[in-house]
Amino acid sequence: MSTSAIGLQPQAGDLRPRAGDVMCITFLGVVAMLFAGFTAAYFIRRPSPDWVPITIPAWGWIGTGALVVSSTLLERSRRRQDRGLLWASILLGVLFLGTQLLSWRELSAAGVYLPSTPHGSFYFMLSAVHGVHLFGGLLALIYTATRRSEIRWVAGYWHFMGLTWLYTLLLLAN
Amino acid sequence: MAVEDHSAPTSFVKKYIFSQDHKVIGLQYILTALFMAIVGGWLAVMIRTQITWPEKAMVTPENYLSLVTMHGTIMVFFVVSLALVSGLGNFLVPLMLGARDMAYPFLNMLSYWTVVPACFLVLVSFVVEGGAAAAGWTAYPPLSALPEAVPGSGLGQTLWLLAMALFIASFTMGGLNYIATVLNCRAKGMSLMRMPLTVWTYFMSAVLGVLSFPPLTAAAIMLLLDRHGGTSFFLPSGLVFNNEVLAHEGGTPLLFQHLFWFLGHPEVYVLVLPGIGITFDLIASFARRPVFGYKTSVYALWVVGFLSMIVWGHHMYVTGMNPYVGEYFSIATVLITAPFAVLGMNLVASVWRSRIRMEVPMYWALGTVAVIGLGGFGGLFLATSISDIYFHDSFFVVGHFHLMIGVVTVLSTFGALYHWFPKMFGRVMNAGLGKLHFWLTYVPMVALFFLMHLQGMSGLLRRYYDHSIYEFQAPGRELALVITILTYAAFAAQAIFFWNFFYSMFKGVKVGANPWNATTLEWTAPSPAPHGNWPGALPVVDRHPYDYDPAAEEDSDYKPQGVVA
Amino acid sequence: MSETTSHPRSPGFGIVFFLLGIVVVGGFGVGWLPEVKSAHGHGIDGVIRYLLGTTGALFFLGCIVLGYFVMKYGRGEAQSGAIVSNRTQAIWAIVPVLVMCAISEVGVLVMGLPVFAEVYGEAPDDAYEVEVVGKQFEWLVRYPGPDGVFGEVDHAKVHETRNPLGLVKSDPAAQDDIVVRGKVHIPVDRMTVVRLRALDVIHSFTVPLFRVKQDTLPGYTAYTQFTPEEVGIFELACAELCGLGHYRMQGSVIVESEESLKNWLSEQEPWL
Amino acid sequence: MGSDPKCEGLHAEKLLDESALVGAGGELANVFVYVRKGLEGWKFATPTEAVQVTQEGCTYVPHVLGVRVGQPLEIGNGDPVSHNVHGYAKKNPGFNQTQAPGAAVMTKVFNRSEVLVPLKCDIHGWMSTFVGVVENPFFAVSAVDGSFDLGQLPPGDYQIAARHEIFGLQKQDITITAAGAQTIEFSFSEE
Repeated sequence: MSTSAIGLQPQAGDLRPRAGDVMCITFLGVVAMLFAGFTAAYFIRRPSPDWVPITIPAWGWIGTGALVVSSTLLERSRRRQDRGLLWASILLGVLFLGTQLLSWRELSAAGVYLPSTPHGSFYFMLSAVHGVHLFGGLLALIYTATRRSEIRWVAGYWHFMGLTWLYTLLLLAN
Repeated sequence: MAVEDHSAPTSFVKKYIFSQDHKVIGLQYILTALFMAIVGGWLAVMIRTQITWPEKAMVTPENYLSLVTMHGTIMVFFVVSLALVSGLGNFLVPLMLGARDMAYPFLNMLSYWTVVPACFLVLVSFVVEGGAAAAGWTAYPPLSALPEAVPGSGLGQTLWLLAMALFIASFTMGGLNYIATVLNCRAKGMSLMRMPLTVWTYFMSAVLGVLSFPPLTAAAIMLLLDRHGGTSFFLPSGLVFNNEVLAHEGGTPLLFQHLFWFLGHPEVYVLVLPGIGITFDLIASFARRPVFGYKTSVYALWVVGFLSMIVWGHHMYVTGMNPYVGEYFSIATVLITAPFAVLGMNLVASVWRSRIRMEVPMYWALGTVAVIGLGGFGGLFLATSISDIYFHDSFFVVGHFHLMIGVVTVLSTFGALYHWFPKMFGRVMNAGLGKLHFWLTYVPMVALFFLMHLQGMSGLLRRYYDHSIYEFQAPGRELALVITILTYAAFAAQAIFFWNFFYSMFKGVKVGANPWNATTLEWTAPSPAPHGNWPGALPVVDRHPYDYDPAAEEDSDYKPQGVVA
Repeated sequence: MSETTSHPRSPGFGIVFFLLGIVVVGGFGVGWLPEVKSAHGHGIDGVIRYLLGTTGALFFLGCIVLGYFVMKYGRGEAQSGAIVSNRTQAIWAIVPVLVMCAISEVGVLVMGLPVFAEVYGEAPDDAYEVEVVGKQFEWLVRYPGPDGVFGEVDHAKVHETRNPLGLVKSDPAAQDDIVVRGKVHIPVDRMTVVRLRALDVIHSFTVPLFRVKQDTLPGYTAYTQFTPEEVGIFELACAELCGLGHYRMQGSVIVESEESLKNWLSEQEPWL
Repeated sequence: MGSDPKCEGLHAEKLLDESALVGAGGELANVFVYVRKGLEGWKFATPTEAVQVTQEGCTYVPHVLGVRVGQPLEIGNGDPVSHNVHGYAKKNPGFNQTQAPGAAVMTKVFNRSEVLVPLKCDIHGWMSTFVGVVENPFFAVSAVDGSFDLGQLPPGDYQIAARHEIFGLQKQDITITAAGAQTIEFSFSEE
């Protein structure tokens, strides 16, 4: 069975994206589906009679600002291979988690706890779920910073986390 | 070429326990699944015994509900998914693609070791105070949310939710790995349309699983908060227990059902599609002819995949969902029979003008084709919303889903194990015992689940601890004894497989790299395949996967898909 | 081509598929459906029999073809002409798509829609009203009483034995409401609209002989309607898993003539 | 009682609803009376013998009973029908187990005082009994004629509480002197 020379050049439809890109995009799809599930739940749950809207805590918006700055710093550090900026964006990420806890305290100070109103429960839950995923991203960032490994995908994930948080706030705000 | 090459393991622990080799991880999954299959099977035996002789009251009603719930959960998530999707998938996909290993071996190992604690939690939940979860494998609130409603909804349900969270994490890691491996690590010259159908179905199943599980994670988080955080996502106002109204208000149980079944339906396709893919490959190898309609089958798989994401509502026709929405789901669901019919026809047509070698795997493959037909057509009765009014929550449903995600998956898993056993261990399983095991499993299983359709027709309702109270259920109960005896027979017959599987592992007849003269890439690797699958260079693909010719001379009627340079 | 014995052959395996086809068609043919006692039930049975006929025929055909193939090509003779062009494979693929789409959509739309209108359509205004409330492990049935209006209900007032539905005393409409455990009295040959609620978990109001099944959700009022065609007592059961007494929620639907229903109602004294 | 023919068969005549047994002169039975405050300093030996409650004729006998913290409560099933004992305890862990006819006696121990833990049967909705779990031995259940006796209370200031499953809780402060027996009166009204 000699190796016939026919057909050795790549076939049509032989697309071969980098494994890392596939993993990153698919995982972003997974996280998107998770927040899609929560969005569906939010819209189905809203029209019920006991809906008492809450105002989004100020710390929530401040946190969003911190994330946006962190993303831009990360993007610049990726382009300029500048590791100082990378650590700055990681610091802002940690600050963001701090603002989340402050927004929770702000809410509970206003008497809104997890079970008290559905809108409040959604805010607590979504910020908690987003916080967990963001914390995962933070670990990945620290891993890439210390190991100097490929940052493309972690940056993509980090920007996606920023967008998700913005999306969540806009969803909860109206 | 795996993205992260890992050197050959040295220590025993690295080689067998915390191994990153897809073949070892595949075997670990299969062995875990076989153990959980014994547990799940034993639960089935107890359920059947209780239903057939209710007056003996072998178990109490709340334990019976735990049996039913855990039988469903274990079989769907911890047996079929582990054995067929994760176990065989991990073993076959890199070998069939001509890759050294999965794209991310460490992530692959992590996914196995995430599912082990989940299995542990499931087993522990039996002995926990209040017993295992008892709100059905679908865990509908408010039954699953309130410990007052059923004892199993106390600690048992919490453990169930944690086990599910771990399983979803593991399945997502595995799914991502499959997608990355299929898209990136194929052999040179193997385009997407030259992949064996088994790999196509694992790819489809990974995509479906990865995209449909997150809404269930959302529902599980909200259910956990409803149970312990005092929120009311799913719990409406006015729930009365012990003359007191609970302090929940505003939630709707339908929300959970929507989120659950958004996963539920794609999940059953995640389980059944690899079974169909394996059946295609087995038939091609043993009928010595190319698969009929490879392209149409791949397109049919895409259509099934897409449709399966938009039809979840057919589980909720009578649950208070708006009937007009139900009618949309009915129209969409019955469309799935079209691509399935294409797959069924291609399976049958792949035997046309062939030259069948009735080896043991071929018994299982042909048996599976018939069951795909029977199970598939049974679905039409439940897809049409009008006939579902009568059949919902009856034994017709039990018979249908058992045939599809029970029998089709189990038959194709056994067929695959008999077929690829030589590649795993370099030995072949005893053919005589294999055929005996086939007859003693196939006949009882298909018969008993078909009889369940008739029980459902006559009005027997499901998840009943004792049917004898009702007069309209009497005709259905007459079949209960026959079904239970067949269940015992099928359960006992598995001993033959276990003996054959573990005996042949060490004492089976030694065989070479390609005992069945098959064409797909894994048969170009030595058996048992070493670390990195091919000692030398990777094979190069220069043709489609099923280059058989039934007109040619008996022993040279095939051209391997790829050749090791 | 010489019969090489090196590979196991068993054309006889095809008989399995003939047997399977016969057993399945025979099994369904015996007719396990219980008789129908409601108007829309005939429509539902019609759809079921239509599906049985079509899918049964297709399955039988599939079994015969597969069985024939295995017997014919199981003897191991060389075959030529097995490999066909992609075009023929594509054309062959269109056949099952058209056949299945036709069968299934006809089943859902042509056969199904008239029944859909009966089951979910607008009820005539002379329809008889009764309310059935599912609770853990029994059915509570409420009749509106002479004023024809269901009284107000407050779940905070529910007490197992003294006020199972939580009727509000101050509401005049509730004064004449009649509450009975497990017995649904309805008139024959007149459409009954059943208001369905639940107190604790999801139950499902099902009367198999009427082909009726509707889940009762807590916090939501569902409706189901049907027209009984025969006088008699029919068993009512719960179809949705609702806890350890799920199998015992037995009730009965008593269909009687108009005047005997009136007498029965007049004998009952209101709950409050 | 109609929903389970086996239960109905056990009784010749119609059963009285024991939740509100009121005598001719308005005497209220089944009221659980206990010393709520005033015995904090005292330590009492926990009795080891068990308090019995049985399910006979598809009803719990007795309808209201008292048990000490740490004292075993034995629940038996004397019926030809299986019941399931559903303890709706809040401070103590709840439980819900089926007891088949002739099954072994179920023993439960409550570790925290909780007055009126309802025990119900999910299969027979009308069956219920109420267990008062207290720390001290000075408790009683009012008889059919409305009378009760709290036993030898040492002199001192106490708060006596009376709890009924429907008419709620009433508390009264009282000072016991060494002079001798004193009576205390509770009156309940349907709100």
